[in-house]
Amino acid sequence: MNLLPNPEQVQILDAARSFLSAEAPVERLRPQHGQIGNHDARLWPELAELGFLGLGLAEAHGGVGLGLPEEILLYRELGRQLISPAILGLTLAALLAARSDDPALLNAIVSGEARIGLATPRGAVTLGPVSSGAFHLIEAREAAWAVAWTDDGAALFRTEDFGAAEDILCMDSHLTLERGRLEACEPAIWISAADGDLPRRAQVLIAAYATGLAEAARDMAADYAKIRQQFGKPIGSFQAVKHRCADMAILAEVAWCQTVFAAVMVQNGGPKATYHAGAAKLLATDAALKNAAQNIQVHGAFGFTADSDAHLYLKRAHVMDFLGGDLRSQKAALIGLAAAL
Amino acid sequence: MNLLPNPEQVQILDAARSFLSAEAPVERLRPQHGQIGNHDARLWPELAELGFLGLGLAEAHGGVGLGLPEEILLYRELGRQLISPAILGLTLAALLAARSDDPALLNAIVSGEARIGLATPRGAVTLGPVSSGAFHLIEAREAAWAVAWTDDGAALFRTEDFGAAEDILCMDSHLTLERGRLEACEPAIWISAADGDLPRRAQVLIAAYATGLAEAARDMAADYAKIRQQFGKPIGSFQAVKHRCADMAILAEVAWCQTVFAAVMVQNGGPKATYHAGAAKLLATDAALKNAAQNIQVHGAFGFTADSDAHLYLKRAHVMDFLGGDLRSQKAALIGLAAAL
Amino acid sequence: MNLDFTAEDEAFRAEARAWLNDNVPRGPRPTEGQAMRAFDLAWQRAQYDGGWAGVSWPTEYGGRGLELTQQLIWYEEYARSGAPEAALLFVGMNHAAPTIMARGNEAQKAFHLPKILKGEVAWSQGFSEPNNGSDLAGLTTKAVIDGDHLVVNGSKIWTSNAHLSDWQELLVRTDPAAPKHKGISWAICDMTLPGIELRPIMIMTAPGHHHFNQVFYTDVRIPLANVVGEINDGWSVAMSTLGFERGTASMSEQIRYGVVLEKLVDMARERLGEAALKYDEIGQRLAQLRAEHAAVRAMTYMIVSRSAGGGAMGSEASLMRAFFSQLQQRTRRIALDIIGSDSLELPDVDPWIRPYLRSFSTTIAAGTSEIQRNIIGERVLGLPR
Amino acid sequence: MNLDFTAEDEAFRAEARAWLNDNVPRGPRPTEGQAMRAFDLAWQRAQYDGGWAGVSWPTEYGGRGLELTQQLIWYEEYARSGAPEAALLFVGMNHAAPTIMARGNEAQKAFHLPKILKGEVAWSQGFSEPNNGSDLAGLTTKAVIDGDHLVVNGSKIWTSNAHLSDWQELLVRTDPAAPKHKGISWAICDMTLPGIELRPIMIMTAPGHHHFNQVFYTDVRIPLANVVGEINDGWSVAMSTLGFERGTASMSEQIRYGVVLEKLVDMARERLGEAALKYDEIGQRLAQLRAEHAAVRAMTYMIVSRSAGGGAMGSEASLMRAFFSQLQQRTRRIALDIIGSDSLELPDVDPWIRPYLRSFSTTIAAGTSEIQRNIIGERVLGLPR
Repeated sequence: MNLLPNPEQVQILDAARSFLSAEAPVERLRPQHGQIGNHDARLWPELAELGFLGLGLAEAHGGVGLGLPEEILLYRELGRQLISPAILGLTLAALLAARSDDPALLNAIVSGEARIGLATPRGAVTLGPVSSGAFHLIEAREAAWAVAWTDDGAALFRTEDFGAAEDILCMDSHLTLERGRLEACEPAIWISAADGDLPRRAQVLIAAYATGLAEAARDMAADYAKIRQQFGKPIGSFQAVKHRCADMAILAEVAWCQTVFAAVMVQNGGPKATYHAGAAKLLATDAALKNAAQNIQVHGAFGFTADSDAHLYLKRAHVMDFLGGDLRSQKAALIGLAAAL
Repeated sequence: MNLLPNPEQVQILDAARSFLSAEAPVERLRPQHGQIGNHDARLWPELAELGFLGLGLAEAHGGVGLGLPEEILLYRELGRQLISPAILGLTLAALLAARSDDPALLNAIVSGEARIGLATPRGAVTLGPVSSGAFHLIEAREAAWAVAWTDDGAALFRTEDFGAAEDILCMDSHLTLERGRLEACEPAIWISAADGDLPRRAQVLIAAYATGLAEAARDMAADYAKIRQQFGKPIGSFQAVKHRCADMAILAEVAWCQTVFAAVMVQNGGPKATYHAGAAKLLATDAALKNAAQNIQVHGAFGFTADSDAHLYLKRAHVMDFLGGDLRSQKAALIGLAAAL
Repeated sequence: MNLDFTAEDEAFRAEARAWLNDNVPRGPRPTEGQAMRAFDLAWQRAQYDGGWAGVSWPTEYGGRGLELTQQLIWYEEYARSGAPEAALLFVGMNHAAPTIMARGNEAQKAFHLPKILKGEVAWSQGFSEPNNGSDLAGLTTKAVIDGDHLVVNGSKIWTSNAHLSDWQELLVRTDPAAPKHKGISWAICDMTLPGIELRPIMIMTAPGHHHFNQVFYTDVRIPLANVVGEINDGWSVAMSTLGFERGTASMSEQIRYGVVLEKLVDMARERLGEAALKYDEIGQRLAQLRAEHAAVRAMTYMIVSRSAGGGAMGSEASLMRAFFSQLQQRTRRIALDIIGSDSLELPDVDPWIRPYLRSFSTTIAAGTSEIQRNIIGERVLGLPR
Repeated sequence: MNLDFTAEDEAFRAEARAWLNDNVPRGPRPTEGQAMRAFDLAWQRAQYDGGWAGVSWPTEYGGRGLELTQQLIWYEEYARSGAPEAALLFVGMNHAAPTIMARGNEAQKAFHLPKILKGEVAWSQGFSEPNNGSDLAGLTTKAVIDGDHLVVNGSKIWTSNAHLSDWQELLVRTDPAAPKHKGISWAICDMTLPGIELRPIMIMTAPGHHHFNQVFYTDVRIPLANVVGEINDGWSVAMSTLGFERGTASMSEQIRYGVVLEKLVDMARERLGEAALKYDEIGQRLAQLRAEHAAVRAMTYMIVSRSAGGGAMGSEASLMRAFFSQLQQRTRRIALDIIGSDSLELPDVDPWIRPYLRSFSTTIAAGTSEIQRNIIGERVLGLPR
């Protein structure tokens, strides 16, 4: 038993961190007067080259042959750098393509050519071999495909399946958002939860990404508290600020430990994996939302401006909360499960 | 419009405060090694003489002819001094006796001779002209009568109606507690909610008492924070403690303002009285519970001992919460009402 | 203790209600820019023409000179009528004008007060500086006396709507050698003076939402005649302003929030069903919020009761401010849980998401919740500094 | 990253489970007094006889000398078996003995360690003083050297179970002139010595519940041979103890709480119905607690992973302690909401109300949550003091 990354995993982590901090600094999202949309898709080919788009895919499918533990190391860094959540579409679509033996699509994904958006339910939907319902399409405007999932399973659709999608400004304005609708539509690929653990994997990946958000907000607050002076000393020396930062550190640690635990459980399979994946998603999005809000407060008026990155973490945390079901529905699901002692 | 006490009301407040602080200091509850039960019934004749047992009764019924606004001033002080909640039995029984024209009982109450306990439902009960169900009897061991109430109305029973009551140690060990049961029992007096506003009055009186608890806990914490030194200065100069005390002050102010508002609304009658009485009960017991817990924390290890009075406020706050329905049921009731803007 | 309004008060309420009913602008208020400025000024002018401008202003300055109770009634009716906030005029009506009334000279009063009251001008506030937010008295923007002018150099920040304002209340350091509270002066700054430059600061609510500014002053020459109070006595002048700010002007906001909450209750009933709401975590939170908003009104009434007869707002008012600023955030937050995943959308007509994002400022502006709790601990409870 | 236990570990787990299954005392543990002492000593003796005493102790001192992973397995199985806490022996096993191992001399080790391990003696801790709780280094109980003895005068407080203990780890000030961390010594105090008097301190859980004591020392003569480490070097000796306390010994408590929570979930399902629980505020809170208790286990595993190979517990462990102390309170609190009005009762067999009341100590004992958050802010995040 060891929850720390092994040397190979540390290498992956280091590579992800150094690539992303060089190629995708958070400042890229801070143009002069606010911005709609982002250019993160330009990163996909480079991430592909580094193997990050096929981390969890078997080598036979063009992947690296690793699994969820390695993927969460990457996703934590993706969260820290606020990379477009469209990457989750790539990861999930690759798994779908691999399981349904679609080498052309697989190749397009693993090479970084494909664009895959996310389709997240607006209210109750039916997802299965025949699918219907209202969806939000996230980061799908320039994508040919979109991935959707519920507890029942995961599906890949053509974005045109969603009809005349309607553009809407997203609270997180660096993401494209559309409303779309499926009417008795057959997905290009459908894998039920019984046949594959994609929904659970999605939850753990979101948890890792959200942990990255929570950690970045914590670090941003602590760094500011060390340098910002009021009343002749750094604000971090005041207990009100110090304890606020300490609470952020606790939440981030809680989120990461549970995410690691869940990643290993899901990778190993077994009956408790659903429980731990749900707990991870719940704790990590909770940490991301709370830490983002606290970070704004620590920054004072500056935290309320678009000049600061503080709001970016808050908005992305809300997106992560709604992806795969918000805190309320996560809790409802978790209390319905058997104990996992 | 004026929510401050008028000169006559200030007189009542001053009289209550000076009598209670002289005759019923909180230290009376701090014997060497913990104590079961209390001797507050010895105060009833003196309180009667000062008119406090008939404050809200018409003069024709031997009372002072005032109302709920005056009674909450008294009850806040009763809460501060942790007077036995049996006093609520006296106040409610007097109203029941007055409305049913029972001069003998009325006289026994207003003179301070009678002992009246409280009967509070354990789960769902039927209260009405024929009443059934399981109850807790509080401070009823030496009483001939006990008052029970629900949203449907209020009733006076003989304590023997509850069968062979079973003694149980109360979490708040200064109160007697028994389990009892009514089996298709006719109360001595029954007044439905439609015929009288006793349940609402009870809620507001509990709110006032609970506000007194919240204020006493706040004052105890602030006083301690001024004198207790650690690291060479009073702990109240540390923000962690200072802000804790500030939050206690906010909660107590919230509770008192709403309680005063509710008392006037109930006294005036009208459709919004139920809403405001419920809000007062909810906020005041919430404040009492939170402030009591915070006060223990401010006192550190000392706060965890029976040598400190801190735990007394916590335990009494729980009793007040369960009297007339706990926070959970108060909230369920409040959200079901029409808006009161 | 009573909630009885006098016959006179009730008549006043009826009059206010009737006037508001007939005159409140029905279209949506533009949320920024010149359109917002024009809207707010026009609505102020309409109130002035109707005899309703400056309910708290003394009659000698053209105000209505209402007692606190009637001010309360006005703000209740104002909020219930759905009248717009007119936030652009807040500084002029509730900071600058009261300060000029209290400490200004006759020329300053005669020139500025009527313009403010009639909705001819907008004011902004030049107090906070990049390195001094919570610690206002540490400000460093420098002004030296040169003949009959102050020459100002430095920078202010978080000046709401400076880009839409004609005048500014400006705090400057006129004696750097004095103790920090003793070397400050309070000046009226014409925003068209040469040497003033603005840097717009966008806020987090939505892309391109311009609200704050940083203001740079380079050799800006303000006539000494525009100093309010004595040179170097500006701290005490500013404190009289802050006291007023925390007065009655926020009442309508407190009352308005009760209406906001009831919309949320209605939405929750529709989404979850009235019966299911009882023990649902959303229903339980809404019930708590209902009780808390009821208490905010009770606290407002209590503050008015305490202040009636001319007494100043006590430090107890700080309890309500601290409570309300957090309550606003809780109220705005629950909207997202009720709406669910459509919260990701920022629609053009947006009663919920932008206001939610905006609510992050309530525990920062006008004193962070940390500073407010210091004040409560020290001034209300007497805890040591 | 893996959760794979080796075959050896799994064999160890099976062995531990089997032994616990056969040997855990089945009757209820007395909650105080000599009966509790006898119970705890007997259970310790049984573990010793079975070869399970001192799982973390090195084999040279008669312990089992387990690697951290196997300690974790032992504590998991211990908690799942329902084995009693044996809190009376906590100080001896987890504070005093490790300190003596680290800093004691051979005579001290030979005399005390076997007695502790075999369940022959109970120890208490004489650290806190009436005026020094959070500020431990400010202690003032004085000891002067007189020949080959320390002569101790002063008072200690919050000494859990001093009335049931044979020995005490005692911190005294031996050089009042030195800086406060430099004049302290760590001594082994025989609780039967003349001049020691106890004042029982009752705790809030129930009437007459004796747990704490104040201990008065009047000219108590402790042989210099009982000083552990050097005279005036007691602060560093004490710090090594505290480090150990925060080690593995609390694992079983963390695991036990998961079991407690599941009892609450069962109670809630029974009272409210499984379907109704989903969006009920109680169900939502329980789900949050489930996730948090899962995380506590994950955090424990992470701490073990970080420390494996002999590394010290990092300051990250302080995150788990601060989190868990508050989580205990939240877990205990929800019991009352589930039980409803019967929470007013303190029955003789009481799995819920006394433990709830007792949980108020979790954010006070072993460093208040304020002190813990100072430590996190300063040592984990590097914020200034």
